[in-house]
Amino acid sequence: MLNKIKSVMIANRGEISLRIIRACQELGVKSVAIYSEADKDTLPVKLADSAVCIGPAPAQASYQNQEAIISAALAFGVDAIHPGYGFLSEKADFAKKCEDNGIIFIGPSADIISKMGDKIEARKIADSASVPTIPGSDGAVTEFKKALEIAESIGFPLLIKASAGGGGRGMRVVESRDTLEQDLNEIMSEAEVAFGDSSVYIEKYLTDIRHIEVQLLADGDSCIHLGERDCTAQRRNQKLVEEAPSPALSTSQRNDLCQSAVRLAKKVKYKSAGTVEYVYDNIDKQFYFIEMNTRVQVEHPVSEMITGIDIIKEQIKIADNQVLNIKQEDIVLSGHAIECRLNAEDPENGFSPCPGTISYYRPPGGFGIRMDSHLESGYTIPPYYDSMIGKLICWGADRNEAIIRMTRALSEMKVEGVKTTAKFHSKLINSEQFKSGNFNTVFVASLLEKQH
Amino acid sequence: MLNKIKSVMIANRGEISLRIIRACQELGVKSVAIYSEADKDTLPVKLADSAVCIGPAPAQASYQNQEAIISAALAFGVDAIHPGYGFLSEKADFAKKCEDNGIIFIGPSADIISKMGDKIEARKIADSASVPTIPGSDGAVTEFKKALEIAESIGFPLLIKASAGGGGRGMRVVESRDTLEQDLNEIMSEAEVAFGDSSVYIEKYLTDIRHIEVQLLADGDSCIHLGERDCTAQRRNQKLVEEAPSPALSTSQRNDLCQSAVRLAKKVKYKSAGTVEYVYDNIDKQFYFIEMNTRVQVEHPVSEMITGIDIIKEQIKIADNQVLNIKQEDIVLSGHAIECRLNAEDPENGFSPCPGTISYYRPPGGFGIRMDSHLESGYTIPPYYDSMIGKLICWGADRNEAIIRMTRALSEMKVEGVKTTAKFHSKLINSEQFKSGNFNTVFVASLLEKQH
Amino acid sequence: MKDFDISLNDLKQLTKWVKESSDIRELSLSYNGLELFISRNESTQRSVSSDAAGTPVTTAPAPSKQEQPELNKPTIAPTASKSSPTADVSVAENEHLITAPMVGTFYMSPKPGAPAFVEIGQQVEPKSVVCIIEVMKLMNNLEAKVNGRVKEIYVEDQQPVEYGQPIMLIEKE
Amino acid sequence: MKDFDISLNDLKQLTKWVKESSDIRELSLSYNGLELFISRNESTQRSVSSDAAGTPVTTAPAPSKQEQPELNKPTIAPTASKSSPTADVSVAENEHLITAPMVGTFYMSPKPGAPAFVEIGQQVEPKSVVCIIEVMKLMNNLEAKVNGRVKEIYVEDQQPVEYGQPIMLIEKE
Repeated sequence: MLNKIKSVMIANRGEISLRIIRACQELGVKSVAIYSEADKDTLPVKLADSAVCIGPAPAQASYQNQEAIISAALAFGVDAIHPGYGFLSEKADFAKKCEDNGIIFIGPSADIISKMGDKIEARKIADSASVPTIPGSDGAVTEFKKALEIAESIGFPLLIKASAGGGGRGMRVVESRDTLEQDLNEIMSEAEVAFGDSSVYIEKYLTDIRHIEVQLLADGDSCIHLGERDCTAQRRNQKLVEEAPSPALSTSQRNDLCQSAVRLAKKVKYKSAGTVEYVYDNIDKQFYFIEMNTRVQVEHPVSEMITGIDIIKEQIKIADNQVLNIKQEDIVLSGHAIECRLNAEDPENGFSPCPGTISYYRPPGGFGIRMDSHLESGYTIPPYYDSMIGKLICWGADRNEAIIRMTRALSEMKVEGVKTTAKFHSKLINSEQFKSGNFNTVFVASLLEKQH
Repeated sequence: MLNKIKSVMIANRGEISLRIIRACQELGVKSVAIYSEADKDTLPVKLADSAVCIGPAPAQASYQNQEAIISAALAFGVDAIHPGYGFLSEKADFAKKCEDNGIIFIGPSADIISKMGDKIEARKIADSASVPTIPGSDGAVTEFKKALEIAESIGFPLLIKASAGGGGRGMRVVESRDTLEQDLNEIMSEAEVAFGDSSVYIEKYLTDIRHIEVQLLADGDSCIHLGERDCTAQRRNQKLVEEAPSPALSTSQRNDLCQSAVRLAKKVKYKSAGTVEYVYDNIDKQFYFIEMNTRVQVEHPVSEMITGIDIIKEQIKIADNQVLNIKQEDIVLSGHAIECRLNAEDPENGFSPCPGTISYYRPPGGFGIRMDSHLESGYTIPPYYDSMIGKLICWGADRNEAIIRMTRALSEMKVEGVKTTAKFHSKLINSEQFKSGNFNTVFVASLLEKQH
Repeated sequence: MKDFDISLNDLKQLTKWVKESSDIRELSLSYNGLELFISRNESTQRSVSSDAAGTPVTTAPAPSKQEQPELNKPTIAPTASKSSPTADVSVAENEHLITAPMVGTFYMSPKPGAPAFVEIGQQVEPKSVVCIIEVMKLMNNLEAKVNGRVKEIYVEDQQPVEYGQPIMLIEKE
Repeated sequence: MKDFDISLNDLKQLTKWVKESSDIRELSLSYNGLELFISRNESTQRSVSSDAAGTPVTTAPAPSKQEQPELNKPTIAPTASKSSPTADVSVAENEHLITAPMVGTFYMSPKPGAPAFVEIGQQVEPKSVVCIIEVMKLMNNLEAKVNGRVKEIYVEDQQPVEYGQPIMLIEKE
């Protein structure tokens, strides 16, 4: 089925390594897992067509060791490297090394990775593609009069940041017009004194937001979207629960959002799977671009479940230089999907990680259930990497069925020997606020507070 | 979510018991598993809200023991009984006993079960609903002249059966018109001598057929279909692989077929989930009704996977007297699904059953995979019941992807300690003939012959 | 201290016994300088020991049909694994355990309000009726089967019983 | 204290039994100065002994990039679980095992056609270069680190090696 890629080295571990191995096997491509000494007895190593030990346990010496991975790819003669997520997936220099060594990097070019990895550059591209960005000054403003003008045009509350500031210094939220002139005056003066530079950035200050992102597939020429995912349920900026479609968007908002993401990708002739991230302001019902992720994401299965599109297989086919053979009109969003990221963490104890041995593991099953996990009975979670033990994805004909099915699956699943976040997830998705669909990024924190 | 049914006793075992328990849990209904002494340590018993031992291992004394089950339902105070498939699922007298004891039988009424269980009666109903039946005489023909007339109108080859015959006696295939008069004459004379009754049935003799069935949901008033399933891959009349949609039907044929099934169900005011079975003649491209199954079938997940409808939940809601809230126009057939019935059998040794202990079990996973199974590591397959250890259902965007995904999943799955049909299934679905979609009910037998 | 002779064969027998006893997870033995420790996989022994299992269904009285009571709020969370009905009863040599020969409802007396067939401490003969199990409105008398004295009654009046569930213990005389 | 005679053969039998009994997870035995401890992985217990494991990746020569060879037809069936790189090498007290300090390609000689750095039986000193591991076109010399004699060379010239893979065994002198 593939032309150039006959073998893929998976430069990752855990569930995403397994996910990619499965995609390779379905594409008829040889899968070569890499593993650190800490991971030698894991499911990806067992299920891959072959496996190569690339270094000792610490990630810097193994999964983040670019030299070791490129060397392994060359020595073992693979055609392509899939970086998964995390580790080297958004390192432009690694993509460059692959390119330089004649290895296909399954992702966009090094050039696009670095362009999109630069927030200021990315915002400029977004602006040029008419993708809404958070209203604010185009860069630093030096003149008081100009700053006042911009601030008045943006509306309130707004955020003033000293250009030379950072880490919270030289930053002020302005709640209303009443204090604008004085605030602006003060912060510019202070900045002049403190940093010798009075210039400021001015930005709309968003207080009630959701996190919504759009999944894209692009072959460098055409680009389609697979709808959006809503990742608003976060704890300390860590996504906990993702779902699709977003319960916040109307059909026309969805269409606008997704079209804007496609415009952005087309602007840079994007070529791979990718995600455009937005904040959605619950108050003014507007979405604003924040960044583009140039890799496959943890939560990609949520989009797979509602579209039937295998994102990893499509991503590999694009890397094989194939033309996208799915048209936008072929994509039908069907039902609702929710993903819970299950971690070996103790929710009763500040979510502290609980590495250890899983004495017994029983995945949940049945209609609409997908458990992407590298767990097995007897598996020992090593202390070197993150604490995610798997992703439970549930599909339902509607959001309500998806929540109920997830609840059923969470209680059916059995992970013995370590503490997990399963019960916490069950509480979260069954909270009145989550069920209502009406919440923002602070919701999980307040849920946790209520419990104490 | 349910009105009358607050608790359901599941009068079955194994994977279907688990399937129904999951549906009950998602409906917020208390599930009560029954079990024989041989099944006490099984997954359904562990996962149900409660469980009742109803008798010793042999099925006659437990799962087929109507008195014990009704008594258990009364003593433990459940509102409804779900019979699953097999065992008591199509016993009209059991449904009657439930009705008489004020227990809701999750299935159609005893009256409909017995009506549809009578093949001659069912054929009459089919005829009256303009559902095609295999061309033949309407019952027994006594006069030679009349018989000749009917035979000539049906076409060749045809099958003549002495009314009083049976078990192969008094049966003859007539290949062409040349021998018709003589054959008919002979068989009628023979029947007169042998049974004292010369009357015969005459029927078109189908030599190249597929088995196709239509899944229905009906609430006694309205009725919808969930498309067809193709169960042509059989061995000795045992279904091995089922898929949906059928690779043999055109859209207009599919529509005709499904509409005919709906007509039949409406004719009898059918109320439950049900399946209308047909043979499809590869030669004349016509379908003919053979029987109606008034229960949920082993292969129902295949339809669930392409429609997103949870058939068991809908069936329970219908039993709760709820009006079907899905309209025919809401049903979209999406992608392709295949189910392999996995048995603990030795394909190298005439498919002889291999009961025993499963020392290690790893279900397959990933996108599009559903494993409905009651297996666990350490589970012992008792010798008392059938040898099915689970059903592996794979969904793909098209038939090709479903086959590839099934192949991948079959090899990923691990069942150690007993022999299984997994590898055989892999061979079957990857045979040129299966892949072509162009085969008939004899296909598996010839595939097996080729191997020897 | 008395010596006892441990041979490899003895060890083998011990380990064989561990292997066959499905509910042993760990065994450690220390004797005269000999130390043996065996630990088994959890996955294959999980649902074995009776005391570790959840409340047996047998002791959870289910509401009778007639009352149409509010059932336990249907929980999404499944119950713990069930122990076998006979799990928590041990029967000595001189005792006879009466178990339910069929699933149904247990009655201690011939009709509501009437005195119980037997009480604890009561003398019984083989033909003594000790209780009734109702199976689909059919009343089935259970007999003591032995000469003896009623030692324990495990089920309360009008409660449902599973097949094989311990009902009464008779001390043989 | 009574002695009992444990022979190596007895131990072998015991370990064989453990190997065959799929549910034994750990066994430890201590007797008269003899200590035996066996612990098995729960998940991997199916493929425990190194000889039972699949062909280690280490011995499966992968084609080099340049030749663009026909790779093994990509099979849908995954390979058996891999053994750890060091699984099949045992190192005695007086021996020194040289393992690959990084994943790369193994070269026995400084350039194609040149004589090998060392051969079996050859005397080496701590600073003797015994082979090269190529990592991204960078040639890394491996030294013997000890005084001794080359006893075994496990890898063939120009083959890829994993991190930690045994390369050479030096008998110390």
